[in-house]
Amino acid sequence: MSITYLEAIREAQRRALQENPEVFIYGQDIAHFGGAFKATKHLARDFPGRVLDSPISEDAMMGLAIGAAIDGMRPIVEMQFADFSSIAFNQIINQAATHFWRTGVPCPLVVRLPSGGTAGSGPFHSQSMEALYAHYPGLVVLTPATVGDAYWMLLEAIKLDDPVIFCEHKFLYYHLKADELPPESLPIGKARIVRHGKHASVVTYSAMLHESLRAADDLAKIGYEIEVVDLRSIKPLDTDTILASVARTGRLLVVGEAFPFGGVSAEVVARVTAEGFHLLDAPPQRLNARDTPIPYHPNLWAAHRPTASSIATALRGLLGF
Amino acid sequence: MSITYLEAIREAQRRALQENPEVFIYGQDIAHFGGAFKATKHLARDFPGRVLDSPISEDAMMGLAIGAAIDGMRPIVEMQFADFSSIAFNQIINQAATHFWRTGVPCPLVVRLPSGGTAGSGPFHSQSMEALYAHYPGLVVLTPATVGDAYWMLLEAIKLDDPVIFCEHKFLYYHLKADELPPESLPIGKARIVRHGKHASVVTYSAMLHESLRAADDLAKIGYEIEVVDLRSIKPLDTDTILASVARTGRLLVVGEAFPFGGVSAEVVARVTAEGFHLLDAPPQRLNARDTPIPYHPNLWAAHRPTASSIATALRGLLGF
Amino acid sequence: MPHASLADAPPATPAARFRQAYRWMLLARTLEDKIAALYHSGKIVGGVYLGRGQEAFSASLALNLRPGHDIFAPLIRDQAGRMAFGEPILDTARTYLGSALGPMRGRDGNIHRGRPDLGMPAMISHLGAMLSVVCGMLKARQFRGIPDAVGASCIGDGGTSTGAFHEALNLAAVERLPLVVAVANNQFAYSTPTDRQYACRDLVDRALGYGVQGHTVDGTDLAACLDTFQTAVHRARTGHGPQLVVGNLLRLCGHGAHDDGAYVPADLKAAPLGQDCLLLARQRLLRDFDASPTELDLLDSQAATSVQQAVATAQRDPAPDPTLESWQPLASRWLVETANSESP
Amino acid sequence: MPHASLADAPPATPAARFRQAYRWMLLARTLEDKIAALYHSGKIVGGVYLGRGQEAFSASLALNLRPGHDIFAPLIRDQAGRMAFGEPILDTARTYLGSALGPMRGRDGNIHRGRPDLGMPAMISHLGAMLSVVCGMLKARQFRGIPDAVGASCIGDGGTSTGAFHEALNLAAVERLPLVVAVANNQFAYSTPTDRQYACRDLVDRALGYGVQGHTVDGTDLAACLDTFQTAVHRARTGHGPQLVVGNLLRLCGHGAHDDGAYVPADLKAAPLGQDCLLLARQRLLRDFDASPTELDLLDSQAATSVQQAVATAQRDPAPDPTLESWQPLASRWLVETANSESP
Ligand SMILES: Cc1ncc(C[n+]2csc(CCOP(=O)(O)OP(=O)(O)O)c2C)c(N)n1
Ligand SMILES: Cc1ncc(C[n+]2csc(CCOP(=O)(O)OP(=O)(O)O)c2C)c(N)n1
Ligand SMILES: [Mg+2]
Ligand SMILES: [Mg+2]
Repeated sequence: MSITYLEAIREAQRRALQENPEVFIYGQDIAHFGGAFKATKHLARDFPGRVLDSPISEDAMMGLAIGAAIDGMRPIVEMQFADFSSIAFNQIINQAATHFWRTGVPCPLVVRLPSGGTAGSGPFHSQSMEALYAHYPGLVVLTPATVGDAYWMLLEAIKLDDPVIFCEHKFLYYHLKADELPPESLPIGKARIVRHGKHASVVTYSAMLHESLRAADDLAKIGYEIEVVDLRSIKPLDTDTILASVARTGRLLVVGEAFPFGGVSAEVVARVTAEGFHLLDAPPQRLNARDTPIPYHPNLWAAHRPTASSIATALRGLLGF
Repeated sequence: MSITYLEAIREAQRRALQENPEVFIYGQDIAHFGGAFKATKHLARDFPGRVLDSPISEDAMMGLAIGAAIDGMRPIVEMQFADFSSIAFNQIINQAATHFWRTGVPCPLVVRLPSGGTAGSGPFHSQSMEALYAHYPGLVVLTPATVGDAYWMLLEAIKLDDPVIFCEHKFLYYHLKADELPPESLPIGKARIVRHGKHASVVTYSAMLHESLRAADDLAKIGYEIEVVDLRSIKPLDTDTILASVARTGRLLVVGEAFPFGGVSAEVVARVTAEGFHLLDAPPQRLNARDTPIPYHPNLWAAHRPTASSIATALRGLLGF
Repeated sequence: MPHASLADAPPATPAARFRQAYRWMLLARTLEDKIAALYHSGKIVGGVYLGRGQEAFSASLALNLRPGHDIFAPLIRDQAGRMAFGEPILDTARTYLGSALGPMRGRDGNIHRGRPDLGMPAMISHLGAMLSVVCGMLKARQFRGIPDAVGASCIGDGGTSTGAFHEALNLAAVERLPLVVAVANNQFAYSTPTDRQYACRDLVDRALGYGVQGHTVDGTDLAACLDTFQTAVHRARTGHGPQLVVGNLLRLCGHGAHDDGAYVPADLKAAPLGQDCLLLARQRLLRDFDASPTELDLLDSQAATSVQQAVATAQRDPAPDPTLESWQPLASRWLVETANSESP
Repeated sequence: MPHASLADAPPATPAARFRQAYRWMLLARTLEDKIAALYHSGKIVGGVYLGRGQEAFSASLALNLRPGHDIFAPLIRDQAGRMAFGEPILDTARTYLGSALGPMRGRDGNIHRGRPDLGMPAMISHLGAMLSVVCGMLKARQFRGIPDAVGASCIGDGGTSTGAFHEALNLAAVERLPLVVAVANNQFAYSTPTDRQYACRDLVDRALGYGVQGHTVDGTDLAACLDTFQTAVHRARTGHGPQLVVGNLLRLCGHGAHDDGAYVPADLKAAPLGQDCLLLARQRLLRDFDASPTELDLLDSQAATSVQQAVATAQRDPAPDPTLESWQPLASRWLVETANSESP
């Protein structure tokens, strides 16, 4: 048996629907059709009335989920693409995120965002929006990079009493497979050392984990041992694990697929330099996408986001410092 | 004669309307009523048909401005509060910001955002949204902190061929006065050294400039000379001026009123540590608002955002390192 | 909350119903007059929004709901409806005065209050945003086996221009939810008159386009409001889907206590629309419902006493203390990083 | 663009007009069949969206506009309208094939193309978002002294559920803009049937609620489409405010070329709604407009040749070169920081 990242997301939803009558799923084309990416295939059939097609109304979809959440349910909203969550932005940051702090009543829901770039998807079907949601207080922001995390983190997200932004990477949907689901996983809020090393730390998440691992392979050929940290959870951010890694290696490169200004990579650098300045043997570096919209053409797209090769180049620069 | 920050914004709009027939203003209650803060008082009377009340439709207001901009006009949109721009978010980041890069046709417009906290304004009338807009490529993001900048930067913003997010601070509207408008100002994209010093650099912007200056006064009493840098422009960000200041002082504190995760302060720290690591004698620090919604009660609000006193405390920590 | 015996059992006769509504209207007016006075004397920080002229419309909606079973999502001019639905008068006083003991604990203020666990969500400022939240609460109640719970959501003429209004009403129609949307068309959105807000003949004409039932009512006429909402709520409760009720009236004050509303034309104030629903109801009580002036004066002084007590209590309440405050935005406390709770 | 002599002078007689529309429909169908074939053979990366079944509705709208004067904001199924408005066939081929020489230079793809300086904005994906942009372009033309320019914006049944649709249509009505909104009700939004999209009897019933004029038309009937849009555009142009035109038809393909549309029920395909407008128009040409089969076959082969030439040209075009690309999102180049243009 083998299971893809996408199937793990489907199975997590299936299990949540099975185990908890408070769970339902709302989104465009997710019922009979099973979703644009088939993340809910057969779920409407197997859980009648609990997997519902919505009108093209992201603001109201999100409002509905919030209302249901504060009234005792645990809704999952599927955005067809992360990019369309811009329409639900107000409900997410101002209604869901503030609800518990303002009223004391929890708002447990999960927004699934099919995120990140794939070749040919262009400016409006490729975005990584974790920085926006992490900036606003009151949201948990998750970015699973492995099949096991896709499964276990989604299950844990559904159990959390807070609104969770669940950034699934579309590139990993079909490309990433595992032989089986691991029996358990790290909890939300913990980063994972995916590869041990001593010369530099790459801190990354989501699809960039895999590019970073390839870059680490490359550098291993020329004798460098690169430690790779998968954040898993953007907010809360596991500063301790990052600092421990930097303590071992003295060098830090943060890699993200989002736009360069602000955001996750800047936050990681700012935390490490504030709390672990003395651990650093070289200036900490960031590698993000370029500061333009995400291009359609595969040639341009490949030059827009970080890749194994540009990560390796950045690492060589960092090591040569 | 004296002129307030708010009046400077009004006069800049008046002058732009006078000088350029392509300029018009669109927003809620801005015509006869002159705007919630009176930033357009008398402009509808003096420029008939060019200062228009809109329905409560931030998405469409922004779309209208974009359409007019790409068709040869130079619209100014007044959001009644920055916080409501969340409804126009999609049009701003996906339509305005991407237009020039995608099509080669410029989209010259200004979105005026009455931003930042004032006592009793609460979670939805106090937000500082510069981090969100700066994260997305294709926008210029400005945060004037002085009467002169409010005037000159708004005039320059209207002349720019790009969409500009103009963050005006509501606390400064009435509180900040100048004897007269300066005859000219630094261009957009340049930071300003507002106070020279040698022991530490505070990099800040908007209303936090004034809190920071007061903190610097405090520290002067105990013998420390604090350099204070006003960013003025968040995007583009004047890294050179920041680095030059850190080169002089060796210590960096970045102060912002926005939420702590990611954003402007993290970006400044990440740039300084990447490019000026060797200049730093102590770990660079950030001071932002707390990571909760912005509280209504003045007691809570005063403890939520940085103040002269908390900035001074942070500086003492930084200097004592 | 739901508290008052008043709110629990809907009175049997139209006369009793009318009288009950009048008492809520009166209490709301008395309270809001006091709140405005506190604002003008500098005792309230932030905005103050009054429901003057809208009490009949607001109270009538809430009186047709069942507290503890239904949902009521008030907006900025629904003091009367809030109380009729069971919100204690103390919630208002405490929230305006920033008491640490109020439902919002000083974290949010003025009209941004609610008790979502008791069926009254706490509005956010963004107009239109509460409608879909009510849809979600109704959906939850359907899932939880309470399909006859009705959800009412209030909005103004200006709020109908928001995309959120449209998406929610359309979604409610598609989901066939028992939603009642009460549009208080008070002729202005802040300073903006309706001709810069919409171009249709009547906002009720929107109903057809969503496939929902529309109702119009003279918002100055309490008896008409009571009847109309009775019909609308009943239709919603009995499976006829969303109901759109448009009340025509005039905002008899500025947008907020800071605004004198000088832009409201005199002829509008003098028109039938500009009549005071509270005054009209009082006259009607005297004329048609056997009320005596003495009795009504007694109600006045009872209302004044309640208000005075509530305000006095709230003023004695402790203010929130930032050093005791938990600066944690998440319900899952173990996920909150300590860094976040450090002082800025 | 505006290029074709075809597009410039509207033909005098209904017959000539019909024939002209037919040629654009045919060209669109031929081109899109080719694009779909290229997609299936792996030559096109990303999405492919076809207008099959919607050509009559789309072409009729654009043929009633004046290229160079009016505005046309197409959506994902408007290949026919785009060409009728003057978009060169090469723009389509180049954008789908990612040519560096196309209007989007490989930066954006497929249906996300336009020539905003020539009155045809380039759509973003977010449904509904183009309507208010057209409002703005119309407002600009009013300011610039071209008040009789009409702006047309296309949308689907699904897109009517967006808040953006509502805000823009309402704003257009308030501003009394000469906007024509063409709703192609093709019975599905991706896989979602209309009963999960709206609950009104007919989408045209929305018109009343905005105070705009509504029109309905059988989208399979070219002559009817031409007439309806002629009326609607004329009304808009002559100061009667926004016009809402709803065309009923069926999407005769999947949502995109990746989708077989298996969820479309057979009885819908067999219903009158499911007829192919192109086939119907061809039959009508033969029956009522003196066309001969030979002549129509000639049109077919002319269309095939144009398509082949355009595709061949686009395939020989250079692809965008990331090393030559200016990675600068701002028109004000001096403001772009060098850091941004460094390689990631
Ligand atoms: C989305 C949004 N935009 C702007 C505002 C600012 N605002 C608050 S109340 C108001 C006027 C509301 O008018 P209406 O809906 O008619 O309600 P009324 O005040 O008349 O009761 C405005 C513009 C807001 N709260 N939300
Ligand atoms: C705001 C938004 N949400 C979701 C999508 C994803 N999406 C693209 S096309 C489509 C269906 C559109 O249906 P309709 O408007 O009826 O147009 P049609 O495809 O039938 O021509 C959806 C859901 C989108 N583009 N924009
Ligand atoms: Mg109103
Ligand atoms: Mg459709």
